[in-house]
Amino acid sequence: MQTSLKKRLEIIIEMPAVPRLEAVLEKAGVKGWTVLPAKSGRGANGSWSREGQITSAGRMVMVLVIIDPAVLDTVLERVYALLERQIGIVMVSDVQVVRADRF
Amino acid sequence: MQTSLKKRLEIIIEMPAVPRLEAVLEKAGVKGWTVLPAKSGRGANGSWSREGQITSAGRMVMVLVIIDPAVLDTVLERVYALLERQIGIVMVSDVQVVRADRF
Amino acid sequence: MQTSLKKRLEIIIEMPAVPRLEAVLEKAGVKGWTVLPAKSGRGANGSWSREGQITSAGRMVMVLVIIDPAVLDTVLERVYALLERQIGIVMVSDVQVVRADRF
Amino acid sequence: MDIFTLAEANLISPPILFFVLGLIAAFVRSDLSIPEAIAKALSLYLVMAIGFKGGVEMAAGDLNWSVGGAILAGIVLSALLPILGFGLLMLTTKVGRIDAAAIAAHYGSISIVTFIAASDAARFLDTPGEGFMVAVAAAMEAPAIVTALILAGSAARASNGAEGHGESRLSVFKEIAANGSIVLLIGAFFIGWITGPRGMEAVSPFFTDIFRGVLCLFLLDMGLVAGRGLLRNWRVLKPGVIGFGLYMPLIGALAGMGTGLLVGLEAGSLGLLMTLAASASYIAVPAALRLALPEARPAISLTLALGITFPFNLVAGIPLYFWLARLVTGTGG
Amino acid sequence: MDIFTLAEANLISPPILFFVLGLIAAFVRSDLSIPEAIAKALSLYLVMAIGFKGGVEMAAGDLNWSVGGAILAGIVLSALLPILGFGLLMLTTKVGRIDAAAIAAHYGSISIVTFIAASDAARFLDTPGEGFMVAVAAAMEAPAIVTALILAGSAARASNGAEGHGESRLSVFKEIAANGSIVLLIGAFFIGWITGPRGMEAVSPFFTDIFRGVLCLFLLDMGLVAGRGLLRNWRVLKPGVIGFGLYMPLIGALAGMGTGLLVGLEAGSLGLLMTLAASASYIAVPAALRLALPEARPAISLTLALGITFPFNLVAGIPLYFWLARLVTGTGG
Amino acid sequence: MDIFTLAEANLISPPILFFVLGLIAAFVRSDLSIPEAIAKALSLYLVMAIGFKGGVEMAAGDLNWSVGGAILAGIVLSALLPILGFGLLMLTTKVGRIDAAAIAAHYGSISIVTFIAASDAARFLDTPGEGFMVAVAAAMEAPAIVTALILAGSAARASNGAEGHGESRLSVFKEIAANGSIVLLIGAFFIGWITGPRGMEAVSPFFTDIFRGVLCLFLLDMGLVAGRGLLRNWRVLKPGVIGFGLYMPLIGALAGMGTGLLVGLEAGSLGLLMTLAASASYIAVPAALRLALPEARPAISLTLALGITFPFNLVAGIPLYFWLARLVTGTGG
Ligand SMILES: Nc1ncnc2c1ncn2[C@@H]1O[C@H](COP(=O)(O)O)[C@@H](O)[C@H]1O
Ligand SMILES: Nc1ncnc2c1ncn2[C@@H]1O[C@H](COP(=O)(O)O)[C@@H](O)[C@H]1O
Ligand SMILES: Nc1ncnc2c1ncn2[C@@H]1O[C@H](COP(=O)(O)O)[C@@H](O)[C@H]1O
Ligand code: NA
Ligand code: NA
Ligand code: NA
Repeated sequence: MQTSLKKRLEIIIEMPAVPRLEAVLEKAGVKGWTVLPAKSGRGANGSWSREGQITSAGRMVMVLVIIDPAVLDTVLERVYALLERQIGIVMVSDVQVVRADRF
Repeated sequence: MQTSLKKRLEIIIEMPAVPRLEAVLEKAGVKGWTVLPAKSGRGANGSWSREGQITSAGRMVMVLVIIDPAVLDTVLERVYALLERQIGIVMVSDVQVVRADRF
Repeated sequence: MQTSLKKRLEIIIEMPAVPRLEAVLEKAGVKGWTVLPAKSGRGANGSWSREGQITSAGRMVMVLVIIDPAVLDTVLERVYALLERQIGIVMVSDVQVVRADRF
Repeated sequence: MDIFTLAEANLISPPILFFVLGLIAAFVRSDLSIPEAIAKALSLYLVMAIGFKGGVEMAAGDLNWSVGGAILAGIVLSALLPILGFGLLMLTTKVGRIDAAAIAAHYGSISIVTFIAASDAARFLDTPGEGFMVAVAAAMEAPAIVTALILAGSAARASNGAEGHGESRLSVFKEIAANGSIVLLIGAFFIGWITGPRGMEAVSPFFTDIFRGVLCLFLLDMGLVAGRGLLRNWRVLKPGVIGFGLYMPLIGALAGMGTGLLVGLEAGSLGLLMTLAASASYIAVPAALRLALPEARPAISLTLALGITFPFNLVAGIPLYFWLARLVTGTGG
Repeated sequence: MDIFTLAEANLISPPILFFVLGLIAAFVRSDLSIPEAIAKALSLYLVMAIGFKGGVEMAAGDLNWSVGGAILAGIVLSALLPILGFGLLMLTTKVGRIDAAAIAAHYGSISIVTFIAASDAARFLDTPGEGFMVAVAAAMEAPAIVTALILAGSAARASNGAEGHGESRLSVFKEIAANGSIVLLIGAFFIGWITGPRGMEAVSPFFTDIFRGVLCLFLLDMGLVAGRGLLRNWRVLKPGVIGFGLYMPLIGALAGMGTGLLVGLEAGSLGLLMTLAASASYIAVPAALRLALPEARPAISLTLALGITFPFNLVAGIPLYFWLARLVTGTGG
Repeated sequence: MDIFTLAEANLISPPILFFVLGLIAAFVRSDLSIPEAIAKALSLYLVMAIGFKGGVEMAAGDLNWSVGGAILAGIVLSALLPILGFGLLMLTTKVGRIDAAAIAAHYGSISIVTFIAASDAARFLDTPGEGFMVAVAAAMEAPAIVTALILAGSAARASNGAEGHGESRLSVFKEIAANGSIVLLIGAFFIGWITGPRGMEAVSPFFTDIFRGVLCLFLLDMGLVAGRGLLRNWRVLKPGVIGFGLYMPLIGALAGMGTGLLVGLEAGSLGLLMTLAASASYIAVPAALRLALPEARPAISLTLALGITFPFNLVAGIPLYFWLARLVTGTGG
């Protein structure tokens, strides 16, 4: 099947900052994304778990964004500007998709 | 450690269609998969969130399938046939696994 | 943007064994990880679903670990030693990150 | 009781006000939200309670022909209303054939939440319906879908392509019938019927006493979801379609009234049948249609059913239907 | 009360019927399902309520030696029943040593949900057990695991390999003792004991009044999970193993009866001890065994305990045990 | 009632004991846990119930100037207490300017859960507060944040950089005001006010009868979360900071007492105002500060508010504040 190369951006970010991240993505012209829940984790800022929590502070989710390699740098820079202040990490990898025009 | 190359298929698909996708995978001889929940998202069909929802329509999950490169094309074609009618996207990437015979 | 290559380890493992996996990771000097929930799945050990369950036996989660390629082999070996006895699978892939020193 | 008294009694009841609070919270972009698991559990509880209570009432009353008549009336309404709805949509709006059929399926089928709210309101308004109306509600879920699939006709068949052939209408019918909320409704109804008042005694603190309070929490969620759905998708709703979401319930209610009078329902049950006919599904039908008619855009029908028709029925429709039902049956003052 | 009256009273009670509804819904492939978070919360609530009530009864009654005797009886049963179970499995089935030990651990330990259902049934059947039976239930959770690990013996030790050495039986014992449901059961028991009837007064609408209704919802879930487990995994259950899942509860119940008579329990508490001995764990033990005995295949023991033995106990076992308990203690008519 | 009787009555009440059980379970590393969805739902229920009841009491009582006075008192306390807290932290600890401002914001704002527990204890201790205290609680949530942002001052402004300019204090204020629990509290308050005692009658089994039982379950969760938070993060808390978490509530309570006396509150309401002033937010403020002051380390303020101050207030503070409130208003024996 005919596939084309895209970039897969994964952003693990603290929950209160998700609306801001979405605003950043929207502003950068990103057409779609998916937010995946996370259960628990550990990092430089300590460990966390969502069990029993009633506040969104100190908890992470993972935002998955498939974008065109052409816009990767712009998007990455803006996302990174946000992540310099909020807790979170970014990863980038390669991915093949079928309907290239959709991303 | 001895690892071998497999293909990682990720299918973000609307929930009501998951049983069909599973039937397609089973028919194609796929041995295993994992369904991951999603929280919210946006795409060409608008944005959605699982918060407070009581219907499975209009919500997505992510199905992760590790398969052998040899069967990728067959599986991809069948999955894509389903996704032409249902809301969803497919991604393919490379992955190394340890026990190659299990996939 | 300046990115550097890391390894992305994904471990789908039965829930009761997660504390052990975390102990293994900690012992191996891994600095961070994220545990993602899973909804259902199928494999050599049969199919499972978290719907309505009150025991953690027979259910999976996905542990995502970004590590330096230099330590991959050590970590992989220890994780695999655990997975030889517990139900689960491991995948390894490449990923680019921005702040290399954090992983 | 005149219509204003009824409307006021309905409007200032806690359940309706919590629904309005949910709408407001959504519109002021509050982050108030009910977790999905809780929303699902609340709906399961309400369905279970309403089914059980209906069954207990069946056990207390005596089984007679009017039950069969009412169920038949429901099936006929569900099967025929989509034709009317489809025709109106094709005539007055620009939505395509497939989308029109999908919307029509929603309006022919019923909203179990609206039914629950109406049952509660009926008690509040001192015109409770009979227990067998639960069975009528269950019977009305599926027929509309079959009609809608026939209406969608060749367009759907073509797009289903080769694989579509396997997808018979019967299988869709089965899928709907095995839908969780319907199985639970019918199951709880039979359990109530079997265990009767003695069974109710044992569980009434859970199934009866806290019912209306739980309904408040659930309608808060429905308000949030309806409000957010509107905010997200109001653009897909053209004025003609919104109009349909407001007048179709009235047409459905009148059809329900006629049919209900024919089979001799009394005021409470008649009000419930009118509400059922007026309501539009947003749990079972949307999910089923994603498989049976995937070409239909879910945003249109879901937003219309949940964002327009549900609030309309809840706030204005239900008191109106019950007022009418009392009027035509000559009940009350 | 003869056994048929008891069986019927049990069978047509709403909790049991909702369990059966869950089974049916699973078998007809309905998509009815209770979210995981809700299922967990329901089980926490039930454990908390049963523990608290037991404690309050302790505060009301007077503490005497029979409590210690009953707890000791429970520990002995839990520690020794796995030997019997293991022997029977090795003799009559083809499951391996490790799997046999794992299954035996489930049957030596107890199912807290079965205990809760039995406590409720006991009230329904007018033979309530005493408050301290909660402590007996808690004491019976862990010993069986230790026995099973000894039974699994060299095979397990070998496969544990180098790292396995760190894994002492004590650590497994600790892990079970820190299991959430046991901590909650014991904690709630002590809280009930400390606050006594005055504390109960303040919380009885939540912990007592709605209890049976919540149990209905929970057993609906158990029916769904048991039914789906059977559908998924019935292939792993050979006839001999299924037989074990049906006669082992009876053997356990008889052992429980003997031990309970020895320590002088009255009818209600005796019925509960028999139920405990007859029941097989499917919350704490399965999770603990995944660590202590990972070579055992969880599909076998879980499907057997939840899919065969639990329904058997719930529907047929409990009335039988209570009928026997009344008979041998000379209680009732 | 002397302070020991009050303290004992508070301590051996089921809600407090379940909180302690949660702490113990966390400390013994039990895997007991309440699913997130349930914890959120319990808190929504409690907020809804407390708001609704407050509103119903408003409808029953008569609206007068003291309500305005109490709300004003609350706003002043919330706006000024952070200055005191900030000064004390800068003087006695080594936390930086930003962290000190963040902590001060938590202590100026209020913990709605502490308020709920205090309302329940107040009833238990026979000194219920007035309905309007719900409005006071709502009014005290946000002002502290604005003060804290001013205190964080130039440091925050610099780090916010170019984008930070868009982030006005007003927008933070709005964000807090649209926070789910505040919208629900105020909304439920107005619904209670509108529907009055008649509305309450319809829903009291849910909102009143089971309230304290639900509170038990919720405080069990709070104990688990507080205990685990401490286990995870106690290292970030230096002794000076822990000290602040213990004496700041007392200072807040005294400030609350003075202000409350000024506006003429009676014993119950005074005790509640003192509790509000003494409590530290751990739902709304932590989330808001992650956006308004992201440089602050959440581990410090959250662990302090939930792990130190909340247990202190719950176990020792509340009876102390109510004893003092009764003393200075000359209430009771
Ligand atoms: N190496 C890693 N691999 C996977 N997830 C990580 C890693 N490091 C951090 N995270 C996630 O990102 C969150 C924030 O990271 P940190 O800012 O390092 O505390 C952690 O709590 C984890 O959930
Ligand atoms: N570029 C993307 N990256 C990640 N997820 C996406 C993307 N596009 C779409 N999705 C997900 O797929 C769903 C359906 O996509 P669509 O059909 O474009 O609306 C969306 O709601 C998202 O959850
Ligand atoms: N090929 C696969 N792709 C994705 N997930 C898998 C695959 N095989 C197994 N899994 C997951 O790993 C779990 C355990 O696998 P197994 O030991 O093969 O039963 C399964 O239940 C799935 O959730
Ligand atoms: Na209808
Ligand atoms: Na047993
Ligand atoms: Na405060």
